[in-house]
Amino acid sequence: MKRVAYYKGCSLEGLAAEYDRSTRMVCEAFGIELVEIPDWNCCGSTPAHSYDPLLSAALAGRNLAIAADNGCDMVMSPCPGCLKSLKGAQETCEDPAQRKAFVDLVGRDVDGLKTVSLLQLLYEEVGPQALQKAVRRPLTGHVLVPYYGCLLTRPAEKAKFDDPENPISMDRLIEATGATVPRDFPYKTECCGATYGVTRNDFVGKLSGRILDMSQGLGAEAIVVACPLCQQNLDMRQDQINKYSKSAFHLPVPYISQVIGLALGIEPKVLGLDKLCVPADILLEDRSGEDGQARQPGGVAAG
Amino acid sequence: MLENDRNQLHKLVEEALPELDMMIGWAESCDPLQTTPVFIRDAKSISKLTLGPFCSQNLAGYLVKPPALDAPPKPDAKPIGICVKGCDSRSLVALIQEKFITRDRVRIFGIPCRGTVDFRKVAQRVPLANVKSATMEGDSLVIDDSGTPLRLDLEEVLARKCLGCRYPNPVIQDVVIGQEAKPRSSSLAATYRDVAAMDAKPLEERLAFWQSELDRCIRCYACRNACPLCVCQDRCIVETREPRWLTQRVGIPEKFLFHFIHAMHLAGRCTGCGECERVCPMDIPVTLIKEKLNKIMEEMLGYSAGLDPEAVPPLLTFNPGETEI
Amino acid sequence: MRIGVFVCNCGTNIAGTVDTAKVASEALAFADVVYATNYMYTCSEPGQQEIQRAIGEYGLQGVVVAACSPRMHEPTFRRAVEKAGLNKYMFEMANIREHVSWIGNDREANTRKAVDLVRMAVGKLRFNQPLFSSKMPVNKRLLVIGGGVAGIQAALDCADGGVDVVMVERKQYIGGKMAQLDKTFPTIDCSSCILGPKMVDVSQKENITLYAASEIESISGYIGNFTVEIRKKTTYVNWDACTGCGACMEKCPAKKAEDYFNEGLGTARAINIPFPQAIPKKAVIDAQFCRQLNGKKCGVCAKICPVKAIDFEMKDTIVTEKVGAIIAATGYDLFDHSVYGEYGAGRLPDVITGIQYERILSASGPYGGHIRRPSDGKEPTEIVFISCVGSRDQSVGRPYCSGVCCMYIAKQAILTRDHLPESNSYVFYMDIRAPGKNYDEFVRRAQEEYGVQYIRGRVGKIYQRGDRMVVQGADTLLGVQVEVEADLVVLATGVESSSGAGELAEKLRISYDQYGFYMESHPKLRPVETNTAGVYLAGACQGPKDIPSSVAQGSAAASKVQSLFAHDMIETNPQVALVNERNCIACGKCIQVCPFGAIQWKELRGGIKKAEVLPSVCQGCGVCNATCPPKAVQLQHATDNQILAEVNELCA
Amino acid sequence: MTDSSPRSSAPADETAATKQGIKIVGFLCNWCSYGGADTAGVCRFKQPTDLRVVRIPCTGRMDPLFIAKSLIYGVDGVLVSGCHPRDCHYAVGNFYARRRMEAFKAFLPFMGIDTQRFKYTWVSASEGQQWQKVVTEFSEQIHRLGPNPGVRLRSGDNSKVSSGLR
Repeated sequence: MKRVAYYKGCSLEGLAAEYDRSTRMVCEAFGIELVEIPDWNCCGSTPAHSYDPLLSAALAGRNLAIAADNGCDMVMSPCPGCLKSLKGAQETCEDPAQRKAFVDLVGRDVDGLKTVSLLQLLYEEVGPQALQKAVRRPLTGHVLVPYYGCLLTRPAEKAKFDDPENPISMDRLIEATGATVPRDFPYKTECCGATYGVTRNDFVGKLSGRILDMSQGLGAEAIVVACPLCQQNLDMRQDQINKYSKSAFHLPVPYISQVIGLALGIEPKVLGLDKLCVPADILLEDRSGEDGQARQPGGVAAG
Repeated sequence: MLENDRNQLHKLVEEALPELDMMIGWAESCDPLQTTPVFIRDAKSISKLTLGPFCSQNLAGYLVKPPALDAPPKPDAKPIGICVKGCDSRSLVALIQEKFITRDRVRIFGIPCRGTVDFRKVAQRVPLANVKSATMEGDSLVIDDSGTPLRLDLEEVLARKCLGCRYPNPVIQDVVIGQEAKPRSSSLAATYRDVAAMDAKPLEERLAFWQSELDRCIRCYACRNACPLCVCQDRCIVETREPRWLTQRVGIPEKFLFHFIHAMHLAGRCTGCGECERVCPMDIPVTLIKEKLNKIMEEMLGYSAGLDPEAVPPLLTFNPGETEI
Repeated sequence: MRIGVFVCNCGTNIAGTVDTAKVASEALAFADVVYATNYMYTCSEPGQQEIQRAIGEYGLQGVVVAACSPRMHEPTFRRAVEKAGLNKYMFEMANIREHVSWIGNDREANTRKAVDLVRMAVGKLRFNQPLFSSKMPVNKRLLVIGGGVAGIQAALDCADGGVDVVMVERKQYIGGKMAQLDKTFPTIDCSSCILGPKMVDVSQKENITLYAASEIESISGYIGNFTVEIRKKTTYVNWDACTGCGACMEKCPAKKAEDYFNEGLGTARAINIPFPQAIPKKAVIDAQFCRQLNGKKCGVCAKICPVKAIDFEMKDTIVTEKVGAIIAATGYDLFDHSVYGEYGAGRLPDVITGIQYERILSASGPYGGHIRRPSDGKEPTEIVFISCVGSRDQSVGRPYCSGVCCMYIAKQAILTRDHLPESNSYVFYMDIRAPGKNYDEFVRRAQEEYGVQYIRGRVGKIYQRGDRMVVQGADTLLGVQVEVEADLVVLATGVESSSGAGELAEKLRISYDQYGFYMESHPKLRPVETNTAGVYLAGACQGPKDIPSSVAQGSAAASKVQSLFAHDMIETNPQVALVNERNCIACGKCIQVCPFGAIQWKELRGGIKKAEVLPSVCQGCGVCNATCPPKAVQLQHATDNQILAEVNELCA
Repeated sequence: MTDSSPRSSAPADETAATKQGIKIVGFLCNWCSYGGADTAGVCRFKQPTDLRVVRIPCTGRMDPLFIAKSLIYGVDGVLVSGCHPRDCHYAVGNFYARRRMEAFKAFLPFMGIDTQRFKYTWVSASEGQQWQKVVTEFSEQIHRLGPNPGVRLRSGDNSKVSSGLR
């Protein structure tokens, strides 16, 4: 019964509630006890560390300290942004120059804690074989494209997970659910436009548009993500992208936890599948008969 | 018990003497608390040989002092008989290691040792002038000082080097006389107890200690001459003008440097036989200096001197692999 | 003793932060110093004459020059004082430039330090003794390690000069990397037209002994008398019998052997002669792929070989050669680009290296000179070159510029346009490095006459799209992101030290930098010599360089060797150990510790033994001097008295 | 940060060495560390001025007694530097030195001489930056320790200190 401290983060309370709910369900299914960090606070994301890095480190550090006080040696955060802050706090604590200031603010050191993303937790603690055995409703016949985004495996020396340029962990998990993954999806770790969705919406149009186009070109029915911000750009802003690039993409963007949840036979509503902007009903079709054909990477460049 | 050891020695030497060039041993001397080295060539003086806690000299030194060194033994020369206690035998091994003598040059009479008496410790309990005779009875020393006989426990008057002795039994011998002796210490810590005590002191206190001790040194070089491994004798750099390492100026720096030179030249070679401290007329604990280097050699390189005739003293060789020191 | 002190201003290099006049005046106050002055440029001709004049006029018995590092001008000043009739070892230098003036601006402290250093030098000088070098015969044979163009040039120059040369080459053929090239810049003349005749000369000259497919096992000895053990690796073919007819190659059933010469583009037979002009033109069996040697029954080559040269039982043999000098010309290797995930980490078949593209362009290459893509053999129309792959990149530990990539990219782009007139070539570059004669004009021609599109920016990602590749990069001049759909991508992989360079350096006892390039004695004063006397460097083993420089260094090293061999005897270094027999106690410790076995016993009357140093074998390391308890053995010019004198000056 | 101020009021019988500021003697091997110091100079890497270099052919030439004599007679710091192990111009000189220096460094404090006044290290001819770092750090360490008191007795302080070993 693996006990893991669970740092939800603000986006999983708001826009990405379905990511939170599906994460809990999947972890429970695999017997991973998620101990939500009591009285957790903001992870010291961009607004904090652009103002004062030590403040950001201390904010994230406080969460780690509470997790450590609760006897957990591993902290999982589904949101890559929060994970970056948590790892930043550990680094500040280990840096001899700032260690004293950090420990004074947080009250203790946070050495020895292992901080992981949901993807890393599922891949390393559960693993494709265990997932394949636990599948109830295999997603055979569905073609899904794994989109990692820029933070899950980078920077390599800090993330220490999978290959920064060509990760395969999500590919294996999706294949374990029975779905088909195209042989080579080059935009696995290309930028989706991130926070530019607010200020320079055209960037998201071009960058996320390119990802949607390549996915459609590969015959994918959906793009699987593991980051609330990528999901927001690809899913919520899909119609803005269609307006910008005069295209007609209609690709659902479920979270990896939702896809795995479906395969485990968990009810779509419980997984919050209905909360996705682009409806993901296509995933519910039972195509156990035919085998999904992913077309070769080709197709015309968008816009 | 001491008596039949002595007779056994006499009998063995009697048998061996014809084949030997000479027999080096200890004989009683004018001072009941000390013996004197004796060089026996004819049978009638064999009876002079004695054993016991007063035989404190390390006879190995006589094999390499200059006269012997300058004229290497003729090929057909007869071997030299020599009595060696545990620590003396390690000096023999060291001499063999450094090829000052060859193994077949010596006929070794190994004497398991129960510790040697330090006459200074006796002097603290009874004025030396009054001591008429001293004999061993069991584990105690009976002193006749023309008053009531004084019975002293041997442990109280042992030489400092014997308190932490790990090798009372000879490590190399042709024949052994008497029963095995039990080592007084089997651990590194016990043997180097005094060194550890000194290491525990703060730096200033150690400096003050050595300043006052070495201030009393008169540079008589008795310690150097008594040391079996110090073979340079009159060519020693503390006395020669070429090269000019040390002047004859009387000052603490010069005395410090002399003892540094003696210690560093023995680093990795000294077997802790304690001769230098025994002969020092000013009661300076000079062996302590060499013991510190011996401790360093054991801890750093896992090497203790004078045990393996084939081994090479550590500072005369190297090991590319040891990156950790 | 009458000592003269000469404090050099070295222009402002020293005088800038050291009060040289004050140093000279304080030096005059030292005991034994009878003349002291400061001079603008002491190492200049007038400066040296000033020293010589002072020696005569003041009857100086010793000279101290306070100037730059003795590693730089000690030989210069020693010659100067020697001309004035003073033994050149009655001379000391105080380094008040590299160790004083250049490392601090505190004039008062610098001056005080300079005075101390002069006082130390004078202190040491008082104990200096005149030393005289003895003569030693030179074995006028040269060992060249490495058969690349630099090694070949050095070997041929020396052989023409009448020197016996032994060449050792690790591969089965000589010619090194240049043999793999099709054309060379900037004249685009064909590589084998330049190299071929030279390779033939090497094989035909009587006084060159070639050991191909051989490596250096061990090297001992010293300048003039090296003993070299060479390991002749087994080729399973008796080269004396083999005529190079190639019959075995046709019939050999193992067709999938690795083709090292063509950089893995094609496949080769297990028994192989890498290319038609190979010297020596002899077959070699690759034990990894040969069926017979891997336990299966075969032996086809042995059956059909007309001269029965095949011998499956052949073993390595060790040959010993005695030589007087060694030239290391071991060349370079190319950077392994698979560490770059952005360029596909070696997974994309049509992302190839510059040397592979050179083989594709070459008529003797795997595709007979037709440019085709390794993946499907189609002729590419869009070709992208990427420069600085594994060069100028700290993150992969290669911060240096490899110097040749910009030029060979331009060359290959021009050749591409010749082979495929309708093709388009793009070059992603950071800066164009074309410093040689006609080099920049050459690149300019590539841009203007051959329409090669130079894009100033790095490439961020290469990925497969359909059967083509998308090269995503930046164009920093236009300030935009650029995408190029390419059929073929050529990575200009950078130069790095050849594998095994470190082990060979330890055998040669020469030092090398953290990238494995050999350290020259001085970049400007002695560029082709090393700190080990008798060992010289040539070519890319000393650092990345192009063919013209490598050939020039080959000739330079050859001239150094020939000047060494111009005399029958060479002077031994008098800074060797010497035993004062009166103090020697024959303890043998010096003999035990001497790393070079340069000390032996000397029998005196009455069988008394003393140690004795062989001046020709002693290298002057001083370990014996540090070990000798009575200090009977003294390393001349670095005796205890001299070192103690310097220390005493600091304590006084 | 050069400390050229005269030393604190040293007892009367201190010799002239004390009035000249901190003095560190550096025994540098000619092939590597002396070359490294030259490289540091050529690259103008600033360094404190307390170091005085004595050029020796190899660290193998280093008799620990040179260090003993220096520290006993009042030099404030001793720095020994040679080629990295395996890079020695004489192949094994620095291997011999490594054992002798390490043994001597452990022996010094026993005699009451602060072992922080002696440092040995390996710097190659191309490591100018590393040499600057070594010299700067060691000079600061010696400045923190202050002038070397040496082993002379303070005048008039001949009180007997019992060896406590009898």
